[in-house]
Amino acid sequence: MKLKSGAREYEVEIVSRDGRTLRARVDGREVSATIEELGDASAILSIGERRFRLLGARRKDAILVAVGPRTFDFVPAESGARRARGGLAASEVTAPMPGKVLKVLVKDGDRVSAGQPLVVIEAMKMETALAAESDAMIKRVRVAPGDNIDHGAVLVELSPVPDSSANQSERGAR
Amino acid sequence: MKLKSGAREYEVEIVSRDGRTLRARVDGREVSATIEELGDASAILSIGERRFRLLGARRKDAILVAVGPRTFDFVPAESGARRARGGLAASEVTAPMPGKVLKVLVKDGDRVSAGQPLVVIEAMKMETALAAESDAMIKRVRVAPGDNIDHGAVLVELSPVPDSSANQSERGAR
Amino acid sequence: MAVRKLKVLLVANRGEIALRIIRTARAMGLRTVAVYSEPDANSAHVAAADDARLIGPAEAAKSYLNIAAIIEAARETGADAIHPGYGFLSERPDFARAVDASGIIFVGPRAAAMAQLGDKVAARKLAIAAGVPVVPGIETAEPAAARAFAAREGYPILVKAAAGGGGRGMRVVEAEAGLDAALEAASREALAAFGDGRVFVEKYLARPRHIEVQFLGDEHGTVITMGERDCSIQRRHQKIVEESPAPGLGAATRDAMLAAATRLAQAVGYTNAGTAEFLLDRDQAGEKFYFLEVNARLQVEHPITEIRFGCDLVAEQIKIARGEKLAAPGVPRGHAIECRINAEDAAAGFRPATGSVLELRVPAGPGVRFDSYLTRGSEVGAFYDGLLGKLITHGADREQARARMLGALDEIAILGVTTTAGFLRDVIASEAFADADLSTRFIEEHCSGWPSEDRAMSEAALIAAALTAAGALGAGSGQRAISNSSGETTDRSPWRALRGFELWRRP
Amino acid sequence: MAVRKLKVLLVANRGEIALRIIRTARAMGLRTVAVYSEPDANSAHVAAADDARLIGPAEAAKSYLNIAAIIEAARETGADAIHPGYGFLSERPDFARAVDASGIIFVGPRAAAMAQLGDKVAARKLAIAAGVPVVPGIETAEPAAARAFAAREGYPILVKAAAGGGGRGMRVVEAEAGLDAALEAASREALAAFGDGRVFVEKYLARPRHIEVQFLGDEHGTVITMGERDCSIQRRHQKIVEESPAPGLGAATRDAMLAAATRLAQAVGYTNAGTAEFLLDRDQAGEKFYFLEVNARLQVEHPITEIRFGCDLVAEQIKIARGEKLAAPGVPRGHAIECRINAEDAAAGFRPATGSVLELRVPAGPGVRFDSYLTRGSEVGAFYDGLLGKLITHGADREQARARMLGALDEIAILGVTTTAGFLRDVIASEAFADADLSTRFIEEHCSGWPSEDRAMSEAALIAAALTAAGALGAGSGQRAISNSSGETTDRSPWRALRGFELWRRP
Repeated sequence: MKLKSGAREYEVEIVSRDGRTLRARVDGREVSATIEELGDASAILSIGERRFRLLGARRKDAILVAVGPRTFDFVPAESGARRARGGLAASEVTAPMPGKVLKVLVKDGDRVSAGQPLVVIEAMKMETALAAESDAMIKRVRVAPGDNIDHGAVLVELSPVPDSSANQSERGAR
Repeated sequence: MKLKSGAREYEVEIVSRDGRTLRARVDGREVSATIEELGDASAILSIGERRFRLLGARRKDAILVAVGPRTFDFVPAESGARRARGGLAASEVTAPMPGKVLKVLVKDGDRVSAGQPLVVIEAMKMETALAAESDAMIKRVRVAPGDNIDHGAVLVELSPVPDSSANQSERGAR
Repeated sequence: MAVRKLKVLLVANRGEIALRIIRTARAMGLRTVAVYSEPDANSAHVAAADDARLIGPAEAAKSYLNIAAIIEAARETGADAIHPGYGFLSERPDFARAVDASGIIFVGPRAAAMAQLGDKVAARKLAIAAGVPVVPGIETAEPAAARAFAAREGYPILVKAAAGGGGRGMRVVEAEAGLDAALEAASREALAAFGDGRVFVEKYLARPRHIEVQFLGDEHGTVITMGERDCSIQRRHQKIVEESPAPGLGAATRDAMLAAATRLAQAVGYTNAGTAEFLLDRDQAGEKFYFLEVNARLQVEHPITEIRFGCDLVAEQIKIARGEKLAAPGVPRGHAIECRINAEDAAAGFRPATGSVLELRVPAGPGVRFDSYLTRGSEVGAFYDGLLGKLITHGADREQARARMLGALDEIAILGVTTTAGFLRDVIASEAFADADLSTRFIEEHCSGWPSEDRAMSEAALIAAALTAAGALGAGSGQRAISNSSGETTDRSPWRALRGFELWRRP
Repeated sequence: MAVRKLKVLLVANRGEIALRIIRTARAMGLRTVAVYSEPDANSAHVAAADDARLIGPAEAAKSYLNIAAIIEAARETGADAIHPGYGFLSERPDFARAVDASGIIFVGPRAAAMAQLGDKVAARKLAIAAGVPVVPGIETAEPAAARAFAAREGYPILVKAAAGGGGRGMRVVEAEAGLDAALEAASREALAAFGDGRVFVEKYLARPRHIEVQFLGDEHGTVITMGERDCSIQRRHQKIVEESPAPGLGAATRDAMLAAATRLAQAVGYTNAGTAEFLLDRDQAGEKFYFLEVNARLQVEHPITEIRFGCDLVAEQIKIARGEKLAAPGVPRGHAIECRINAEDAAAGFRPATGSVLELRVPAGPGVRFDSYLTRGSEVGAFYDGLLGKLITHGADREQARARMLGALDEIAILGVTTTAGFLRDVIASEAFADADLSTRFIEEHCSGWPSEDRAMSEAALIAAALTAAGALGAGSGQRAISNSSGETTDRSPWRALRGFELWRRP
């Protein structure tokens, strides 16, 4: 199965399991491990000398796993953030968490460059600036200061920078 | 619903619930309480000045509840231990837990009186004597010393004492 | 001994601290009252209390900062005292006054002392008067004056809120270009957090340690100190790892800090528990410490002091509030460390995280204490501070406490909301921490670029994801285990779900 | 300092003690190896260790008592030391010898000392020689001799196994009629439990307290004691509540007991951790104590000593096994209490209970430690001792420790296996315990007929049952809460299931 975590994509398949011996293919690499199930629905996975305690849970929008105290969120690659189009890392800027819009730093039609802050939101009393992941044009600003926003809400729509199609396709190819 | 815990029978119905106010009928008594659900699937039930933390779970053979650190096992009355017949508290003596039979103290056809030990079993390294709950005849002994027994296994079958039908019906009436 | 009756305690807070206060009050035989906002109706502190009152909707301003509603709840429930915990109203003199005015005991310092110490500008003056060294700075945020000060002292400079604490409304300004923006943002944050937008400016020390002193004062004029805590490891000026004693602190410096804290407390006739925070600077000349602020409340990290001194600071607060006389502090023992488990993504600049807790494994064992309100099913929203729990370990020495912390962090698993547990594990495991190379720049110096690439761990995570997708790991498999009472491992094995390697589908 | 290498530790035990030992070994930087029987494959101690080996089927005789399999597991995993925990092989000299013979370090006393102390008859002689008072008795169980002794001393008398401990193979004989049966049963139990059927007979003290002394000895001849523990509250001669210090114990008596323990340890050149158990009798003449036995192993209740002295006894054991020299004990602080949560039905004569854990809530908070191997889904079988966990609380004084214990017990909920938690709660809450009216007859004197009728509680239980039947409480409702990530309380509310009050049907 193809999984996406943040911007990165991975591919993983469980090839076989024979007793405690588990074989998997991770991004093309063969990985063999031993696994012990535990009574509390977690498991111990040993890869070489390393020993990891695994726990997993499914949520409608993601697969969550814990490896010891570390946690990882995965979404099926095909259901992740929209594919980059015309050099856009994403065609929208969405709210990473519920909160309130403090400031909108751009307006429709602006041209912005990668890393430029677009919107400042406040959540848990901390200010967070949301920046463009790539050069882009502001297609539409969908929020105003003071708006309360839910997790995942679209704040700004982006479109490709018109006169850069050449290096867009390059980007697309990367 | 009718519930049985050990030898005792109870009847309970949830009459209504309006917000946090809960009304129930317990063994004919009206009980009104307030209830707060908690995020961890438990609840706080207040009856008068008392405040109880409740937790519940269902198992194929019983309903288990915790009231604070105390726990209670209930079985639907109709599915509990067989009704007493002819003055017998039970028509069988069953294993209260998995273990091993150490001694059999009776043989088929013996007459035994209430409280008389019939079988000695060992579980968790402790000896436990299983006694007759009422006067009875030994219909059939189904185990021998050394047998490994599961929870609920029938060890001894009992039958009523022939010449006591009179006070049997009395008992039945009680 | 007690001069006034204190039988019913209302806890005007939420989360781990509300639960922790209720546990102590319960052990003292008090009746406890919780207050809660709508999203907290199912929260653990509500369950733990003897009585509970809804005080408003999610927004703190309408619930946990709603003075009228809280005092009304106290009246309704017959509470004769209110403990504010930390944060929220804990350092608001108007709240302390309103509580007094309602004839209810406020478990904390008097409003006057609180006001004096809570205003950083006034507190600075107080420190100077008490002969406690302060960091060079100016008591205004007027841009021109700030620019002039910065020109004189040189960048970086620090912009701080006059009110409150906890790093909110704080900004480091590296160069003149950022000055105006920083003043504005700090003021806005301060206004939002404390209802007071005043900020001021001071010299930013390059690589200081944050060391603070716990003190207690009673109504009879007694002031005692209970050692120091090193809280240098911070992100965004907020502490995430604390320990006591402060490793390698010179005995003379420690004594001077304890004495300075005592003078500060005496200068305002301080009652109840408080903390004097200092910055420690080290140069050729040796250790120098500067007054930072006094937090006129119970500190988040108070447990490391409790464990070392074998005391219960909340119990002490309640006894003081009853008018009892303080006993001499016990002899401290061993070393204690606290890690704050926050709902944040350490890999994304500690961005706040939210979610509901789907799976939870908590640590235990000798020398391990975990103060948390989390349960399976807990909802972590964006409304409040993201502190989920405090993991505290104790040892005969620092190394044992550190090793136990490492082991305890490895036992933690929280699924459903991203936490700092994994990050903290690497902090505690780092050579820099093992060597106690502590400064407020610890995170940027030693943890930038976290997490480092770890192929085996990524593989483990992906395999875990595949197993979870196949229903072979986690709640699903757990539920199978639980709904089945036969106990035969084969029956309980979720692996059958793997036959055919069904792929995960979105609902 | 260490005279021999100890890097990989195999723990030849299961349950809470295996987990507890692994946690300390891990904190000392050791690699840990667990061993397990088939039904324990999914158990917590297996998860916590760095490596694990299956050593046999459920029956202890073929797994946890299987010396060959355990030593083979140690060889396979490169273990250079074995910790036996308590119970199982911990007091078997043949095991200690076999471990030595394999060139592996045995973390415990030398086989010779163990043999001498493990044989109660020999230990009695030793005590007499060391000038330690003993209870009148005879070193045989020959029926005629036993009858004669009983006739001389009067009933009740006590029949005890010569080997082992923990109350197994022990019988109180109230009258001559029961004597033969008791001798037989005790001998049979002893044979089953310790592979040694010898029993002997002694005077049964009417209302004694059980007080024991923790001691440690190293290879350099040092013997230290770490105070006493009162373990008077027992059922079936097995401890269920322990505390330290022993309330109201005279200073002179305490000193005499500590000295007696030291003499006993020195008399056999004892190394590692051990406990000298005494019975305390009180009459007009004052306090008198009698030697009971020496347990040549770590005691179940060791944590209350650890907490008071701020030490880690398992770490001390490992250091001693390495050949290190003992440091002087720390100064004890405060009061500690332990409650043993057993899988037993206290309302049915503490009959062992079994089952799988469907729901679990564990206590926490200041001064609370819970050593347990339980997780949701744990299977509690009939194969082993029923100790599920040890709840330990600490306080500045006994009353604070007691109040914290009460609060912690109120936080526990274990569904799926009947436990003693509810019973212990009432013990701790009882006036008799609050007044420290302690004796080995505590349970029969104060808890007979438990539980007393409590109508409100019965009503709560029945309402809970009805709600559970309707899927409105517990795992069912919890799962709904968990499978739903929207977090809206209305969505999560299981109450809709109550519409129409569906009745529970058997599957």
